[in-house]
Amino acid sequence: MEPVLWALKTDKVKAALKEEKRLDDRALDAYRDIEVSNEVSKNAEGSARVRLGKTDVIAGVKMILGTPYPDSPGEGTISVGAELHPMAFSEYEFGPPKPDAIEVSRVVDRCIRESKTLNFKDLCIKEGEQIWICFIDLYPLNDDGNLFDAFSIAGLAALIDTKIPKIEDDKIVKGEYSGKLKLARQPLLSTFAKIGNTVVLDPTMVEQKAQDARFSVATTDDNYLCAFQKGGFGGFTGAEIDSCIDIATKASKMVRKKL
Amino acid sequence: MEPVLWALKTDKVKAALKEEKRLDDRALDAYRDIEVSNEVSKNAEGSARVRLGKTDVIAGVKMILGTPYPDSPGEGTISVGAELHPMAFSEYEFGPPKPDAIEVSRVVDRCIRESKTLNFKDLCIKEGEQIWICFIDLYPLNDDGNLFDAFSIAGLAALIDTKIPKIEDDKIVKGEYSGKLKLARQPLLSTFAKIGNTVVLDPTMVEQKAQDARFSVATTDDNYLCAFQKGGFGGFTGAEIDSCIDIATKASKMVRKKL
Amino acid sequence: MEPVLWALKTDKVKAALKEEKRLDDRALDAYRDIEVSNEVSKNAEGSARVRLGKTDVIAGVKMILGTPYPDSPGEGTISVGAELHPMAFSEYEFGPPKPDAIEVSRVVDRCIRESKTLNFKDLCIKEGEQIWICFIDLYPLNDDGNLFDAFSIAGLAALIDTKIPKIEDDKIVKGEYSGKLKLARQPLLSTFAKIGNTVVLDPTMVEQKAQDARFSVATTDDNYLCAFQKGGFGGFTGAEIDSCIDIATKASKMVRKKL
Amino acid sequence: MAKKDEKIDYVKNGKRVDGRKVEELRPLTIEVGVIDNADGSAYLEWGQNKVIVAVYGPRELLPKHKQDPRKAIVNFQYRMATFSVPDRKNPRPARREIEISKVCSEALQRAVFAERFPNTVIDVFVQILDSNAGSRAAGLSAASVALADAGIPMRDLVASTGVGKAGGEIILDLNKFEEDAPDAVDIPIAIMPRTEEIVLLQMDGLLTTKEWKKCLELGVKGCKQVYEVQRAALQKKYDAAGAVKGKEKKKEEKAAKKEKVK
Amino acid sequence: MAKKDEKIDYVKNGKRVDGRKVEELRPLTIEVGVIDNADGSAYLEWGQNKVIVAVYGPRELLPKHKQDPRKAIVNFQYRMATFSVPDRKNPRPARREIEISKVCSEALQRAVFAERFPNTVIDVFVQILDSNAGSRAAGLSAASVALADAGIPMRDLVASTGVGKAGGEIILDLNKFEEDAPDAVDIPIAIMPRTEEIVLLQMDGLLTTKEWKKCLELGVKGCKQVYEVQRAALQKKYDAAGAVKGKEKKKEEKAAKKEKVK
Amino acid sequence: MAKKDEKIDYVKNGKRVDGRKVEELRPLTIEVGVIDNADGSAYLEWGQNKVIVAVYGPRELLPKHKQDPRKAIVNFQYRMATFSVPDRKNPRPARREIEISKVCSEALQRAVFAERFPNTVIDVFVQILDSNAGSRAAGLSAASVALADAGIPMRDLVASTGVGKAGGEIILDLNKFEEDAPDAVDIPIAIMPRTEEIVLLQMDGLLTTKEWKKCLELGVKGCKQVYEVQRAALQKKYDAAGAVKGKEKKKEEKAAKKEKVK
Repeated sequence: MEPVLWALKTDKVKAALKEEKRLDDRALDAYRDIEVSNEVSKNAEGSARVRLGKTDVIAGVKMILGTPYPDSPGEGTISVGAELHPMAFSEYEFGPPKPDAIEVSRVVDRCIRESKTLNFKDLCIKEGEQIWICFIDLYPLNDDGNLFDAFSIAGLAALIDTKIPKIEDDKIVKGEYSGKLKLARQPLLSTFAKIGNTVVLDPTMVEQKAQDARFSVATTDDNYLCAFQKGGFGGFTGAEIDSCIDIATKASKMVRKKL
Repeated sequence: MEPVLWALKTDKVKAALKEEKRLDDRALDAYRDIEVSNEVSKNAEGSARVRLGKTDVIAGVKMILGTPYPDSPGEGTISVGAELHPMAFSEYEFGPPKPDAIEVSRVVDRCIRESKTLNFKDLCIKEGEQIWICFIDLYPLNDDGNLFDAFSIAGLAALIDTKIPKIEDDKIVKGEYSGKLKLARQPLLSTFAKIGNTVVLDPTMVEQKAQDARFSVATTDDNYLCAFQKGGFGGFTGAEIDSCIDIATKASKMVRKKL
Repeated sequence: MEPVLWALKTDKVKAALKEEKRLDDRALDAYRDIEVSNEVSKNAEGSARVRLGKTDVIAGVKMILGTPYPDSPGEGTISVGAELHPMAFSEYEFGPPKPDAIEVSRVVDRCIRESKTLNFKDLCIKEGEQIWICFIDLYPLNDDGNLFDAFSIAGLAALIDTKIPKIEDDKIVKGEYSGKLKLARQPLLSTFAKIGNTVVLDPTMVEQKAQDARFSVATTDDNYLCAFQKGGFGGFTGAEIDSCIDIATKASKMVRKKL
Repeated sequence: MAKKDEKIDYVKNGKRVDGRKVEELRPLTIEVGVIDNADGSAYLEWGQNKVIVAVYGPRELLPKHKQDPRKAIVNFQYRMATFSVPDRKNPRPARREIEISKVCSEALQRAVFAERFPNTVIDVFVQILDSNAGSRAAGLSAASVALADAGIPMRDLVASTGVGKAGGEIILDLNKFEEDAPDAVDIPIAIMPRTEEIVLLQMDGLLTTKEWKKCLELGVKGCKQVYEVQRAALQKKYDAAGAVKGKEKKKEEKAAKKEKVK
Repeated sequence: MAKKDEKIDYVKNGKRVDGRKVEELRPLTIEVGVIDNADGSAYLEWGQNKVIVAVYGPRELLPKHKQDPRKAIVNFQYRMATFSVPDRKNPRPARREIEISKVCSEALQRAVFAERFPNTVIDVFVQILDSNAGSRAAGLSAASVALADAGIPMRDLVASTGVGKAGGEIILDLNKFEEDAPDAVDIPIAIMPRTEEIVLLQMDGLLTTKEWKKCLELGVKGCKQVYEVQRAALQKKYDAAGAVKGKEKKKEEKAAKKEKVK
Repeated sequence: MAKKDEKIDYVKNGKRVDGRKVEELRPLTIEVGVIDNADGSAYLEWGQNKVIVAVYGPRELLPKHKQDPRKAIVNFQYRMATFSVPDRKNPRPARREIEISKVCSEALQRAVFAERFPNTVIDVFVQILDSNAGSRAAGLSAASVALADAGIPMRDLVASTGVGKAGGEIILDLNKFEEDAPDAVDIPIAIMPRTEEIVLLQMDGLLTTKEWKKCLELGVKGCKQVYEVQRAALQKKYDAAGAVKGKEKKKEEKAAKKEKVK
């Protein structure tokens, strides 16, 4: 879409928000409809497809054998990657990961890693020698805004779906599994767009284009905050941050029911 | 050369072909003159230089020690690489391999690999631990068309020339050899250009520029077909493919006499 | 700075040199003021900051465990890298190392390596298994000309400052050291710019812009020559080279006093 | 793997190891119009293979020096998701993916009336979500449906399948198990079904000329089965050709308008 | 490392392991105008962290298609010297460095009157020479001083610090030892002190909402301490606001002139 | 390798290990005009070294912002075939190849009347097919012959050789065995023989000033021997200077014409 057309559309978003209205008639603190399904790929140890309104993403988990880092010989690890595939939006391009893709994958990574959702000691097979590396890869199929939350939901759903391959003689036995991956908690991101002086949950693409700043907060099912990420050119007041935290805590409970 | 000049030249090619004539007076199913020599490089385990008309290429083989893939512990392997060096033609550039270079190297690779010319078990030195990787690298010196066949001939000639380094204490003894590389058969590509409704063997550069589609067929000295590759924007009829196979079978027999 | 402004400035340089004068009133064979300090980084095993007039650079040494090359199982090694960081000069850019950065780092590398300043056998911890790799990384903070010599001085100063980490159970003990790195001699580069028919030591940026050719000579404190590098588009006579060698031998003695 | 040494009957009593007949495709379904942002799109399942395709364009090709003033360039980009294969695939495009993208671009170029959209690119993004032998035929077959969905005027759809040999038997649409036979030969083929013109053909393995003739015949048959599924999928979305034609017309008008502006 | 299993008192008798109070920053000094070629620059030491920053611009952004006709783009580039960390860092920019560069660029963009310099870029090169927790706050705090030194007109300085939790205690400006606590939570925060507007905020670890409120309060206090050091450093170099204003004016005149030329 | 510990006589009774005298080059042959598509080309064998060089240009340098309105840029690109060394070389250009390309480009730039062809590039592609010490001197010597073959007007040919020390002896044109001496010093040098101006000079190893003076003298002698071979090769192809001049003239006319068009 041309910049000029985006400008017309974002003007509409801003005009509506002055009356606390969104173009799709959602409440300011409401998510779009969410659908979660698994079975995206049999070759994956776990996978999920998430539709968040018209935003559509997939996540897949591969459990790969590796050797531990010297400074944590008894721990496996995770790796989160996101590719902003040009299939999903006309402004994306192939090539080495750009800052946008790096940011979202690192935020989803921290949301899972630092919430201690996975016990990295469980991912150690043989201390100092063999561990699991849990690769979580994220792709958009259609981006209509808020990839942060869509990726976060899909990543968690894929982890919930993940089976651990069976091992014999230090090698993976293809197609056989020794059980499910254990998750200690369920962290989820909730992302807000600040447009003028209004803050809305789960922005669409046009709301994203209209936004001055972005704020994401990750909450867990046991009521912890586990990640923040502020982005965009504008700033937030402390009160706005607190309000985002409140809304995120409630909204993520609704999302978790879909998993 | 300017696009305009190419257009003038390709028009000539097409006009001549309407009368079943080629600009260099060859028969439609004839190769240009072929010269094969070895001794391109003493540092190579095997090497060859092939002149196909004005097309001039070199191939070199390096036998390198490696470790086997986990799923084929008793097998060595090959690797074919081609670089479209700007020395050979004004349209080539340095940089990461482009699709053209990748395609031709992969076709030559399959032609050798899938014809089982090399017994990969022969390339295993110690099961699960040490193997030979046979690197075949291809460079054009002057490209006047049909690098596919020139590379294929040079690659095979270099393999025929290849000596296996002597090993002591798991290391290569520089300059000493334990024998020649064994080849089970001799696969060779024959490449055709379809220009309008005429199909010609061994296209020159200007014929390549005039072509609508390309078809390569690899045949062996024991009368197998071992690889096909269709390229270019146009299509072939089944009858045309069959005719190419017939011509390739005969023509490659002539080429093999030069080796 | 615009090319036009550089042209004006380089004209001044050339005009002054016709009367054997430099814009900063230095003698043709004199260095600018040199200041050397250490303690740039506690995380480095050795570091140094060197100011050569307004040129300002840092060097840091990291001692890293590695495995030896098969053909020198009893020897450690060094690796010199230089990044022409855009912080230092408006014409530099981030990205893969360009020929300029590669040249200067390789010349500093050879100056240290080939002068046998470090005994690579001292850097072997366990023959065939574990060695020290001594990484010397060079960054400009402000480039006002003659990075070659500034980097050379900083690299040597950082090596003089370098402590060898303590090893237990084949691993580095963070923050503890087993002694200082031993240096057999002190090699230093001296770089000359030929502008018209005049040759000057330690060119400033504007002198570099005015230069026809560049010549660097490395001398040691025990009176060896250990590296040459001619650069730039022009040429030198044998007599000019000899004169450079004489000046370098004297000038580097002065520089060594600062270390 | 151990199986390689035993004698396997790849066809026994007319049935293959997975129960299929010699001339039978694995189950194949295509859904049209699945990506909202794209100009055309399709989702395809073929055995275990799962493929999604988005088409964007014709749109101006940038940088300009890559433009062809005589035609649109079809840019088919085949990529595998990291988790679509048994071992995780490195996210960077492999040489295999680059070669497949090239030959499939060329195959589709033949089918599209590219000369109507000079200086443009038609991007065809093909993402393999899951795979089990035959993903390039799956991607190419889905892509031509997505092109039609985008209203790109075409000479014909491109229908593709695998065909080949396993255990001495000439069979259609090999699955991974069959492709791993010691004597396996795999032949991806694509045709424009109306004229049977071959627009993609690759082969590797050891094959006699006689075997090839059987493969060709069987491959063409297979492509025609794929064609039926493609047409049914398009039919299902659009009330016959009407809607397609409408979209096609729109594109051409758009192109015409652009030319006037210049 | 072994210490992780013992019980450590991260705050004992009001003192932290390095002797600091809960609300105390590590020693912080800033020097202005240290890089001759740059339009503005600053050198900062903060505990073991050593950072140098150079600002170039506003200057024309190339290639042109990246220009924004409505504003200057602030391009903050955070890089660590290979020897600034315990294990040697690969010289290529890591994903961490790219993310930090992005969020800090956005934080500074808010502070700068970017709309006065359309089509330009303001490059802010941040080199970490030595590090020990908190290098991004150090880089960002130094960068806004360097921007002021370059005479770039700004709404306010951006002041940044770390704040967080270790051993259950909410503390300001965590050092590496505290950051390695088993329950550590690290929160880089940056504000424009006059309005307390938050322009950078990241967090990871497990925190209750109540803990967060304490962190926010403490973080804002910390930023204001940083602000004092920033202002003192600028004051020291320039005879109060006079010199800065002069430079600012010059930039604007330069910009105005450029516009006329067009 | 074991030999390093024994005492080797690198010169014994006036003869070196390979039978050469101290001032003797390895066998050197040059053939002109070997690449049909190129504007100029040469093939050189020098001991075990085998080098092929193609020259394209002067041709317009793209992208335009790299053009120099005052002169042609000589772009010497030195690359080694993967199989030209004992261990296979990675196909990506190594740092060594990039440095050699830079210093040789600069050496040739001096020899060419580059100012006659503004905004253009003269590409000199140098491919090492086999190597055994001295490949850069081989490449550079072949390149200036190829430039002459392309009709590029030159001040003089550039003649290059190695010279240096092994086992305490100053010798010309070291081979690999000599280069591996424990005290080896290798000095690639290139001159324009008519004026003896030094256009390429590198050195590493430990050398006294006195030894250097001997090396310089010997190196210049060696370059002049190379020069004779270069001239003979050109002579052989062209009926003396006539043909060269003709081509030169053509180039200049072409350049003049281009200028008029502008």
